[in-house]
Amino acid sequence: MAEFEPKIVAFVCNWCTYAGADLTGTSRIKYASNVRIIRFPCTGRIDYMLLLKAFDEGADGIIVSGCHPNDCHYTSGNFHARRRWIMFRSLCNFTGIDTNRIKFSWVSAAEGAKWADIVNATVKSIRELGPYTEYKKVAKYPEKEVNHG
Amino acid sequence: MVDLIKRAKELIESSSVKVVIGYEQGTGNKTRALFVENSEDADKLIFDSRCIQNLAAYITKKEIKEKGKMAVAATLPVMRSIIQLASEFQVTDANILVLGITPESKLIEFGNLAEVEKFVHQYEIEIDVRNKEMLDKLEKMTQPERWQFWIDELAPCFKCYACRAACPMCYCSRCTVDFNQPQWIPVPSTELGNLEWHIMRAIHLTGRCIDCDACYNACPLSIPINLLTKRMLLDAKEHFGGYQPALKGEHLMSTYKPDDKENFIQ
Amino acid sequence: MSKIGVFVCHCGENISATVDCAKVAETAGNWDGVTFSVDYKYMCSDPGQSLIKNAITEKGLTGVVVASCSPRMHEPTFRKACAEAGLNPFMCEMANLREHCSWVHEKGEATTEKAIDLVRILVEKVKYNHELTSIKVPVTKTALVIGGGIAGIQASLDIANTGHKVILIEKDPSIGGHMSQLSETFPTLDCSQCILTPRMVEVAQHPNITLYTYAELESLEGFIGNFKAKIRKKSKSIDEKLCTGCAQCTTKCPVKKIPSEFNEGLGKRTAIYVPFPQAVPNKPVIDRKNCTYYIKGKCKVCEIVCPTGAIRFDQEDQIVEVEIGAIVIATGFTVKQPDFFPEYGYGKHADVITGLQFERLASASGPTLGEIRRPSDGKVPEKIVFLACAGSRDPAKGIPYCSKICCMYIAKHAMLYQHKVHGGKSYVFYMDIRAGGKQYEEFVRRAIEDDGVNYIRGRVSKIYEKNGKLIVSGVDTLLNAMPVEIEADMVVLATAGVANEGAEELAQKLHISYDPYKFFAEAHPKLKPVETNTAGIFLAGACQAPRDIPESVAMASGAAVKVAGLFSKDELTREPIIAVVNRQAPPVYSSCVGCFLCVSACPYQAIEKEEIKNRNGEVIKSVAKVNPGLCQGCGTCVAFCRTKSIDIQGYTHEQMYTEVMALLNEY
Amino acid sequence: MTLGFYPGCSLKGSSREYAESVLAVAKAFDIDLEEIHDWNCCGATAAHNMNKELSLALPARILSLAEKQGLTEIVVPCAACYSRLTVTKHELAKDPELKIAVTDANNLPYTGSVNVLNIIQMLDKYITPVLAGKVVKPFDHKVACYYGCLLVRPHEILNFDREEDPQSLDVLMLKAGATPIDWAFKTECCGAGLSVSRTSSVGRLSGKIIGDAKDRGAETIIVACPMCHSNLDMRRDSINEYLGEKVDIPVLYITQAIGIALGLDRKALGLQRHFVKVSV
Repeated sequence: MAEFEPKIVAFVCNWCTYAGADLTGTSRIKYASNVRIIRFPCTGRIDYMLLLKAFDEGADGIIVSGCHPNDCHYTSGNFHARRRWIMFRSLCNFTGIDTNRIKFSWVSAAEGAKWADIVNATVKSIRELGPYTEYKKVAKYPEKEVNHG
Repeated sequence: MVDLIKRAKELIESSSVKVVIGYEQGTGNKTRALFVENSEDADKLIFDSRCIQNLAAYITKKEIKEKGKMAVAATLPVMRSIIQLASEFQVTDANILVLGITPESKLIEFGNLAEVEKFVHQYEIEIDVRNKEMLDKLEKMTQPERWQFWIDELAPCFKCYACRAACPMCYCSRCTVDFNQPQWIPVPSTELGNLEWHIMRAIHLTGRCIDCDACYNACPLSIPINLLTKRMLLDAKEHFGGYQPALKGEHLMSTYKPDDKENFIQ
Repeated sequence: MSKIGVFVCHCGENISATVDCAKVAETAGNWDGVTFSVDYKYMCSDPGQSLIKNAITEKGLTGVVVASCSPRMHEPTFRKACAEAGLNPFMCEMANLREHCSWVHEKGEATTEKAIDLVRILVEKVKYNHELTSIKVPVTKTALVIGGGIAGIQASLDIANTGHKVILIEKDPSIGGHMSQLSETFPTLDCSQCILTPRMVEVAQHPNITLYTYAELESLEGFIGNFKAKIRKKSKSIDEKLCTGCAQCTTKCPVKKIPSEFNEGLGKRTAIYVPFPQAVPNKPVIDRKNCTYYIKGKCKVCEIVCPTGAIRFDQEDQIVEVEIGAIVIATGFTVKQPDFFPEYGYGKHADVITGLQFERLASASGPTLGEIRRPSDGKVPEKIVFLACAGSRDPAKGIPYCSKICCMYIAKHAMLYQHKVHGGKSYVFYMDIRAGGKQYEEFVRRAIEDDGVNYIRGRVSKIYEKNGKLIVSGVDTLLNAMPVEIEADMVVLATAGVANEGAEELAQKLHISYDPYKFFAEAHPKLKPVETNTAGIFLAGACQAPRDIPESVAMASGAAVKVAGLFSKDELTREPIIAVVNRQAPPVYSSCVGCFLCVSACPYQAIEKEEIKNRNGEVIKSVAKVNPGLCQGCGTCVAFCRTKSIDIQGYTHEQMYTEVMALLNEY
Repeated sequence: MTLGFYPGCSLKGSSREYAESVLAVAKAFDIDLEEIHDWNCCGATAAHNMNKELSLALPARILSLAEKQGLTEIVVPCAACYSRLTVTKHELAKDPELKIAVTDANNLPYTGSVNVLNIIQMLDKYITPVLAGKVVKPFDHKVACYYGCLLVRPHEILNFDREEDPQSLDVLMLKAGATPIDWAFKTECCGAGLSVSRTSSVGRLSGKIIGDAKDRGAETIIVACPMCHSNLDMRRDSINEYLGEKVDIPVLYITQAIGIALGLDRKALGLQRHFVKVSV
């Protein structure tokens, strides 16, 4: 059987992590191709509902990443985001959503190598966890069978 | 509650307020909200330990607000709700008079919301023992067990939104569930839709919920959805030192501290 | 129905080496709403852009997705091309196939699959794009310069000379800053005041410069081109218009023993004082903390002696509101004091002084009139020791960085000492000699070779006093780490240059970032050294990091050019990536319920209250409103709003939701 | 009241007079010092250069024993022992894995609940507040308080006094009626590590300390560390050789000086055990 290839969605801010991932590219650092980046202006814009939607639609893992504290292009968007993440993650944990599948990180525009490391580490850990069948089971309407494979 | 009836009559007769919101005997052994608009109705006012409905849920209702200034027979949770609503610009001294009922069932009339705030701040919001035990029990479960617990608990929910209607903080004219461009939350009461609805509600109440249990009391299926907000209450305390509704308070989730601590961001 | 064009770029072989570009274009061509798709070798080249323009006009495209490099690279290029072909530029999106795909993955099906996914996300997004118009904002052509040291002076003069107005504020009673305290300057040994004071006078007399001394920034709001600043003019307790600077008051003031800030505590001043004789403006202020009248309620000697009746004991602070278009921050730095160093006696030895104090001793205008005399008893030191890196490059002291200016000024100090005290002996303890700069290394060699300064490579562990001497106990690492003890008469510490007290507070007022040491952060360490991350705010001099005079001046001129560039336009265009609170038909007006929690979430104070009124002028509803001039488009409010009443153009709910859906659903 | 007591090896051997004076002073204030049963070496000097885990396991065992004995606060008069015990508490508190390893090695539970006091802290906490009333014979001498290296360092762990120019002994002696002098060698190395192997180096290092104290008119040197004491007292011949003169300033433990001020029996304070005759 072929190795399980997890679907990973990355929600990143435009100014730090998106630029950091650009740097990974210009530095030609290779990383796993399972991740798809969605660009936001700021981590402050990332709606927690979108994270849930990603799981709904079949993501096996999620990366959320932005500027390091004090480095936010908008001064404090990431501080607001951090506070929300703390509460959201705790609520996920409480409702039994697997928080091991959501990786939060700070990746600056200068941390191309760190971006590759984050992606690789996430892909590795999600691969070990396997497909998020638990969520998928309830996500699709009953008539649709989840097919993985 | 002779005092309450007497005061309600005076207020209505003197036209100081247009409506007094309190409790009356309902069907069976239940009490229900009473809206006193003339002095005869005031005789129906009662107050006892069964009066747990959060009357603050009515004060943001258009139909009530239109009547003019209101007085509310407010227990501690109701007073907390009023302060929180005031901090969110939903109620002001101009449109409310608080007839406070202390935890000792004494009537105190407050001159203004600042006095209510002062009174409310004497008491900390505390989660009762039974729910605390439940929270501990859930905490000790494994993640898949907790998942199953909630999937099972929420399975019977048919999205009647009684929880939303009973909650004083759910005064939004358009709730996220009513938003359909995009359709954030699936309309049918599927397992997923139920879960998302309750997660969303808990997040929206984080930093605002004053733990009155109105949602749980209103739920026709007695789903323990109040555990979600209770958990958020405890987490707010653990991570950010907790919160109290305050007229000029800093709202927990729309503010931050540069040194907020977490241990999961890499 | 959307008509979308997909343009897949090979980028030479940068993309096509690992991604099957033809397959990407072909697959995209089959999607709903895609009416045209093509791959091409260089999409950013002229023929490539023509390809896009032609497709727009010929196929009547309503949206364009260019799948090529990072939007951070070529988004402006392709948006411009679309605009030239008559398509609203904001209907163009870019899929990042190069930096995020071809360069980071091996050749293979998975890589092409990912490329297809990346294109699809943007194709679905662009279906929900709206035509947007860039925002035009006017520019107020007045600059605010904060700090009147050499950097602030240079920046003010440079901007003023381009014909624009400048408001210069300085917290002390006189401009001049640290440079006015210096004796001579390296590497030429020309007199600091001789080169500085003409500039100070020029500032005071320049028709385009308004100078507020004894003034600080109270608050700032607004954005590039349109700032509003409140300036607190601290009360000087005199009427500046009447004061002639005759100095009767400063001569007669009975409180004469206040340590002079200008002389770094080595000299004294009066309670009503002018910091130094060449001060600009040359008018006194009353130091209320030390004035007998303010402490005890009587005295008023100054009022009695003042020939013009200029003393105003009841004068209050004044708040001046100004409108400005750009800001140059030139607030400088400060140095650590000896009491920061336990190993050097917590500041208890009077003859252990800072480099800045030595400047005052060596200065002809200083307390000793330029003779090197030690503070404790006024004796000329026969042996003097200079310690480089006092605090600097010492992580244990929390200052791991190099203060940069000390190597040079220590060489200068030692040289000045040797010139002034014939037969005197001077020693320098150093870690490295960092003399990178024009004529700098030569200058240090001169100190060592011509003037006989003894350089000892090693650190000092302790300074203590014994029999009237300061025992400097250190090590010589070039002599096999032999302990060295020098019985000195005076020790000069090159204490670390650090950020000003209050730098953090100022940064928060200005919404700019700062580094861990509270120095203000430049926007890019190499390519944007004078810009901050806040548009329209620039940096000059040592507020950004320790800087010497030539560097501070160069930075100031650089910042001035940035300001002049900004002022060369009558209006600025900004991307319309801003938040908007929805408005609906009555009776709803808006789904906003007016809880205003978004107000505190907004980093820019861009959210205001709007009252919706009926025909009779009665307020029906209070709702949030985003000020498009202030909003910078972070979207923090959008994710926060419970009723989803705020949305952000370019990253709307629908767009972001669609992107997630497009990514994960099978097509 | 009762406090735990960890004497360590020095107080049982070369510096018996330190132990005697500590116990005598404690007794004068009705403080019962309860020795930790079955205590072991703290591992000073050698262990931390050889094996980190062992160097922490040794002091951890002492602390575990104290816990077992129900002690909440222990007095550790020897500066080296104090340093090792405090460092161990710090290291184990910040590294839970290490704590498990060490607990396993000792096969004794360790919670880190025992408060460790050096002699100055103990005096400060329990004796200073009531000292004035009990002084019968003020210690009216010029004293040089010598802290040595271990008592105040590393500051970030011990968080006690200031690491350069410390003050706590001076303040205590001032209260006992003495005049502490301001001098330069309070924390200078006495050469303890070379005490046996290179006595000539000790002569030079300790010589500088004694020399400065003498030059500034000290009549007594006050210490709170057995190593400091043995170097400054026992090695006086080498010191005098280095100084080229005979210096006979006595070196007293802080508890001896306080004992004298309290009018305790000189023999109970062990004053007769010194090499340099205690003439004060």
